[in-house]
Amino acid sequence: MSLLLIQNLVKRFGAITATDHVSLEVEKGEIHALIGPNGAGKSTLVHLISGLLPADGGSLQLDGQELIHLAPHQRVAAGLSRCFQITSIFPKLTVAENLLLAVQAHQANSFRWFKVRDKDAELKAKAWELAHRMQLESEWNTVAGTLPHGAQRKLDVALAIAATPKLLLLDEPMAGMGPAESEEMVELIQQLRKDMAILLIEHDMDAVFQLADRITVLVYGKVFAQGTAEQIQHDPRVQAVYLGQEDELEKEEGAA
Amino acid sequence: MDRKLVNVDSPPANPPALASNAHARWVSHSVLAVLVLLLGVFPWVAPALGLDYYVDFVRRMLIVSMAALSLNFLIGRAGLVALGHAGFVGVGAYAVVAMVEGGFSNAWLIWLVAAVAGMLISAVIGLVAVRTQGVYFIMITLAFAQMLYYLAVSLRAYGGDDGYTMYSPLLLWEGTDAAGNWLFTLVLLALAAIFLLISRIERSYFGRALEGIRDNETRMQAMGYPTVRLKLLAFALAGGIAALSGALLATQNLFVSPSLMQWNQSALLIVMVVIGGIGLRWGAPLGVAVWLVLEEVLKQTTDYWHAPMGLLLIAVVFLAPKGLAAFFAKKDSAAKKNSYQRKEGNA
Amino acid sequence: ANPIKVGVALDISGPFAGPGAEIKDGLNLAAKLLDNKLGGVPAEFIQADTAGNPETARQVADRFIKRDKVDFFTGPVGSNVVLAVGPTVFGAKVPFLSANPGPSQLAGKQCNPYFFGTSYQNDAMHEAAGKHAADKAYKKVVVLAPNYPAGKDAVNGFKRGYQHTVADEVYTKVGQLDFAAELAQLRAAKPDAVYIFQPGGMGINFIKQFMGAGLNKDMVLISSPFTADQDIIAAVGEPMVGIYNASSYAHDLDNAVNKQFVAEFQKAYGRLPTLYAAFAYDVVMNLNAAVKAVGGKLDDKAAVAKAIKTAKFESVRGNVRYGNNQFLTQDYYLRQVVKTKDGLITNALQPGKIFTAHQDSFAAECGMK
Amino acid sequence: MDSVFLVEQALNGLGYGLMLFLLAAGLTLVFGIMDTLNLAHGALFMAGGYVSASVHTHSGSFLLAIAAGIVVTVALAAVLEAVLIRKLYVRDHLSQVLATFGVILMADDTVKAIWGPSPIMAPTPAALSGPVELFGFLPYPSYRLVVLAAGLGAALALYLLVNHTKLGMWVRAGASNRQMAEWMGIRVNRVFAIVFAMGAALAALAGALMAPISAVQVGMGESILIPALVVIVIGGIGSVRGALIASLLVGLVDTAGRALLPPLLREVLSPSLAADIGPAVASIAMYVLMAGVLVFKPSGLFPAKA
Amino acid sequence: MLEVRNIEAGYGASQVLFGVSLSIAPHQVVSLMGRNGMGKSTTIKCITGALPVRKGQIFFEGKEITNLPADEIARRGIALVPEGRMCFPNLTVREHLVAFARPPANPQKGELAAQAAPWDLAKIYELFPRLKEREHHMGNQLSGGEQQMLAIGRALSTNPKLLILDEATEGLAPVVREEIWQCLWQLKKEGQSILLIDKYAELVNNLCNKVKNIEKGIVQ
Ligand SMILES: Nc1ncnc2c1ncn2[C@@H]1O[C@H](COP(=O)(O)OP(=O)(O)OP(=O)(O)O)[C@@H](O)[C@H]1O
Ligand SMILES: Nc1ncnc2c1ncn2[C@@H]1O[C@H](COP(=O)(O)OP(=O)(O)OP(=O)(O)O)[C@@H](O)[C@H]1O
Ligand SMILES: [Mg+2]
Ligand SMILES: [Mg+2]
Repeated sequence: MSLLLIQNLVKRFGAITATDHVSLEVEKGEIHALIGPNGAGKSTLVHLISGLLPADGGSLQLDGQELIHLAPHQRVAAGLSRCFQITSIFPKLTVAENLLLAVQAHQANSFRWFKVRDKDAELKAKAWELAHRMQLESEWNTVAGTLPHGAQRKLDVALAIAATPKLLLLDEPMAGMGPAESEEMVELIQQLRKDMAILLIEHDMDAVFQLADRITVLVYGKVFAQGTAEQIQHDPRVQAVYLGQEDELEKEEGAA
Repeated sequence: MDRKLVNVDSPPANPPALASNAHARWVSHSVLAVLVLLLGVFPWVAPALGLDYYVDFVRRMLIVSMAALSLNFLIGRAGLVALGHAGFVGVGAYAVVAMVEGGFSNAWLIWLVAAVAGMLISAVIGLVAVRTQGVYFIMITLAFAQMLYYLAVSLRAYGGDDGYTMYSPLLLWEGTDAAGNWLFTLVLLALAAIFLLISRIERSYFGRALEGIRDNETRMQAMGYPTVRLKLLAFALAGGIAALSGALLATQNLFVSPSLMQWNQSALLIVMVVIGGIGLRWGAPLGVAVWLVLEEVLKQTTDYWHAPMGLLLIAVVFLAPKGLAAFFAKKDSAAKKNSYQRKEGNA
Repeated sequence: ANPIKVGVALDISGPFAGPGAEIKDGLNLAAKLLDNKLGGVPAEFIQADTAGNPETARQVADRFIKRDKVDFFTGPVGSNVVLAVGPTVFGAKVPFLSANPGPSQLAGKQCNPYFFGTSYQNDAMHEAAGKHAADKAYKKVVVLAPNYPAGKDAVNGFKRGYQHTVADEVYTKVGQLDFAAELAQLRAAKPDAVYIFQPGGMGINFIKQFMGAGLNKDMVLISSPFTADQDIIAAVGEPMVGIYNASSYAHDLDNAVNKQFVAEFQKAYGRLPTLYAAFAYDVVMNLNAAVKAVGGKLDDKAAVAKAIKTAKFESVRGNVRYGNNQFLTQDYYLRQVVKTKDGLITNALQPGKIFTAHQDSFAAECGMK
Repeated sequence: MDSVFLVEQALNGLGYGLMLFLLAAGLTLVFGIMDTLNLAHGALFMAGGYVSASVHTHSGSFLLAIAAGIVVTVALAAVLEAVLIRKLYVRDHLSQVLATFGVILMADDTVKAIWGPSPIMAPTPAALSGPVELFGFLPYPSYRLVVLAAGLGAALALYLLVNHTKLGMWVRAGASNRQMAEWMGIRVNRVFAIVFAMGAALAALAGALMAPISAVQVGMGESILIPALVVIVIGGIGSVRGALIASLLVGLVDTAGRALLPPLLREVLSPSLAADIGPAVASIAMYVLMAGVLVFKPSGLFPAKA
Repeated sequence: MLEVRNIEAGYGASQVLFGVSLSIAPHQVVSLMGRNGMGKSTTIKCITGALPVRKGQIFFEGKEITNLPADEIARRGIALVPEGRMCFPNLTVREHLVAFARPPANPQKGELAAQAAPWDLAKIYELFPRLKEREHHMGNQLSGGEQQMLAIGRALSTNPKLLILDEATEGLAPVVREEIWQCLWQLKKEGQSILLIDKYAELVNNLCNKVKNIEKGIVQ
């Protein structure tokens, strides 16, 4: 049975139905891409899955466990973790403190009000491991807010995977990254898939087609198409509403 | 470029040390020790120096500092700007009244009850309050404090607006009143203990989590923190400490009146904390000391004592934006991350 | 010898800054006339601001006693302040002559050899007003007071004097701004008379809005003397004309002491004195007489207290004397706000007395003889 | 309690509500829209009250008094803005509270030094001193009608200014993201100065209009500050419509609490107990309402910034 | 029309720009390329007056604009689509597009600029129909991409002499990206001067008259 099972999920913002009876499944170990025009409801869907927005209807199961009525932190405990479209870290804290917070959420009881956190060698080791994995060691004591954009994105991902989730939700991880950084991010995601399934939102098609096993296309909040990377890539309807014909464009421009 | 983004190999052992302010902490603790010693002997020598009035003055300063400490914890660590803290001070004070009316006189028991009462009531209020953000939180805490105030005003049994006078001091134990130098010493020790406790909590798992909530609550939720419950605990804790200070105040004055809970008392607490320095270990006591001493002095020199105080506030805002304590706490990395940040508008 | 010290806890700022200033002026005038001597001994009046806050007042009292070692205490405007500082002052056996409020507690069960109701007993003014309403045989009377102890005392006092049941008791918010709702209730109730106790700004708000609603045509407005004295008149003006109020002092009382006081006061401050100023003046005169009586020897506290109680002093209220509870028994008069032919708006003493040598109704509960 | 009485009380409630809005109007602009927590707003209110009251007593002309009150207050506000507030826009709310609290302290002492501690005379314009018959059966203070009209006027003007003028858009933009607004070519400082002056003018107007029906005394500013903040918060910070509706709500609830609650309680409780509880409840009604609203809508009735 | 003479700048202690020079002639489209964190956005912050220039000078249309206030520079005709969109959360889409609108500055006769219809609400909605659908949404009620479109529309509404786009196609669906590129081509034809930062090297190279590379905060 599938890892994540979404059925008829609905979210309305006043007149708009941002998520319109969306149903989709994510299998264990797969990278499932979620693409679609701007405003199709991709981020909204991620908010719904992670619980930061309350759904107006539908069901949401992880490993058979119903999550729809759980608070965000309970969903994390259940094995869901996410990144944000707009980088969301702790800009005033150092990288180390950022990572420690992320690790602490799962490795320790945050209601312990007497024991000094920073003395916890285990936590520190875990945080350090994360920093190493993301090649952020050199920035260990840097204040996160002053990191370059790319590094901040990496930190954002690190905060999410600290939970060692069953399913990772990535909302446009390549956003604001140059080609080089994008490549690296692709590589990172390839690494991560060994440990967790991933639901990936991305407008960088090269990345999507490199990574995704299956793709769901959202349009106006509805599931518009679903299938393997190849199927979607060559689906004329999808090309019309979303992919377009970049190669053609370049020809034309070359001419111009 | 051959630089790889991800290392798969296991990391080099023992991570580098974290940025820490151990030194600043050591300094502040020694300062504390010295102060406690100096203040500890003060009441015993004061009469000889003809300063016995100032014993009560200093004791009041200590008690207010206690409330301010808890407020500074709330604002500086959890980012919860509570404009109703005097309400909880009042709860503590009236808890004493209630106990005395009920025929109790054992100070320890009464103080305990007061602190617990403060915790419970602030927990209940917190259930509603901590779900709101920013100015809404400020105003809802104010609202509840005002409710408590008007409740006290119309409580006939406890004197209402006239206040309630206790004619015999509480007892520490048989034959020893909770008054005079004994009370002074107790208050001093209690304050020192709470000071240490709070700076300890700030470094605990709980304290760090609060810090995270202060800086980016949504992220904390998404990382799996029960943010509401964490904030609630902080709120209740602060409420309890405030109530305790209120109980001690009542014990000292043997008099309680609603004016204790007026909204401008809450505002004054915030003012003192900000003067001293939000999120700074010594912010609260310093702010309280500066404010009360100035008030005492100015009041005796001129009828128009408000104006200079006002000038002081403006001066602090521009000359010491991080509070007076920041001057001493340069190295204290806590200073770097203080202050209740206004949310930037952009989406 | 070192000078006599009088601790004066004033309302220089805060809600009662107005009355506070009156009291200050009354004291200073008296002091000036006695060229800063009490019973011939040089005296020093140490003044401090309580901002009308009981906690602050306690600290002030504390300082007066512990640091300045004052021989006498006076000054506060609010009952709650008097009750707050009481224990501290009495504990140090420092005579406390109240220039304004006389809380029922201190007149009755908790009466104290070191407290003196040199001014009046809170309820008495309201009792007098009630008596007046009864004399006028107003059938239907509504009373209106803020919802705090002094307000409740006022209502009870009035009812005691009125002796019939009042048609309605309306309790308002402390510091209320808008009275439209209450005024509507009054219009609906159509009473013969309405009695209000609304100290400070509340009174001003009420009277302005009462007149604005034109209710003065339908019912008689009787107010406590505090809401109908010079300071309030100065703030409200024309609309005040016609209001009745009962008081134990009036600036046009016909006795030599008062004539001199009023003249001096007008000379010094260019306005008519209020009852606050008058009572403050009396406090100093009372002290003066007492110190003279003990020949300036203030060490025997009990003797001093006794002297304050017994020493005959020249009161602006004519002949007054302390009762067993050390509150003054005095006469109460009816005043009405009028516009004199030269356009001055002020209180005019009405013929006759409401009470003569009236002793407040708590004296009986007081243990002292 | 007959229906006429109820109608009248309802009107009183709405009336009080509009009065509250008038008091809150300026603050809605400065706090709600410019996101600057200016406690000194109360001081400006007081300035308007004192100046117009004195001018009125001396000149006898009410209109002149209002004009003078507004002009002087706006002048003061301009100075205040230039030397202090301007530097506070970019600071967090706490700094703003601290500094403007300082201004209050200084203002109160200044007023006391000039006009003395006692309340001062603020006459009602003779023409408006009496009541008028509303709908033939309801005598209503004619001056109040002026206040209500002013309240409505302020509401309308504010709504248009904030939501339908470029100035309104610029100030909202500048408040939410100063840098970006400047990048779009907006002189944010100038825009804010203008809007702050408008806020001051509204404060002064409120002060001038309230003077004849309330006490003009030191500290009159603080007493209106809390209710003003409350209605803004209930309405949703930054929403003029919200502030108006909240004002009316508070007005109605408060009046109902004072006029209808005591008799009801007397039906069910012993008179003395009713006399105790009734007013107590009435005095906290406003706060209960706010708490209640924030429980269900944590950012007010009409959250402007979703 | 824009002339940057090796400027230096940084944030507090950390210097980021160590001498950046570039010039844009009228009707030219110039691009600044470089890895993350090299100082592209910083350079733009300097040009637009958001970050003090520590050394060097900047000229616009012959007049020096070094360290002028940001709003002054904007009113001289430089419009920016900033990194991270920065839409106003409390303004509606429509308000974004009308509040700051300015008519084109004195289109000289015979100039290419004169032929182009000036940017107004209609023309912008034509470019981004999506925005018309969301006309009454608040800035923070838009999807990332919608915000990006809005940011571009907002800049165009001022009919700038120089348009600066910092990663303007970021987070846009491929189709929309195409449209934007076509729009850029269109603007170029209309003679709009543009300074462009974008990661799609190929497309950039096709479009731009000049591509400058920034390495460690230096541009020759
Ligand atoms: N808070 C909100 N209130 C009202 N409408 C909203 C809100 N948030 C999002 N929307 C609308 O819901 C729709 C879906 O938004 P969403 O952010 O999910 O799009 P998206 O698929 O992530 O687009 P993009 O790829 O550009 O990020 C958009 O049309 C947006 O206008
Ligand atoms: N506010 C800031 N405070 C301190 N350092 C900063 C700040 N903003 C940027 N920096 C640093 O300045 C350097 C250049 O930043 P800049 O944003 O100009 O790079 P960029 O070329 O635009 O990269 P990107 O492609 O990610 O936008 C980076 O190393 C970054 O860490
Ligand atoms: Mg999105
Ligand atoms: Mg950049």
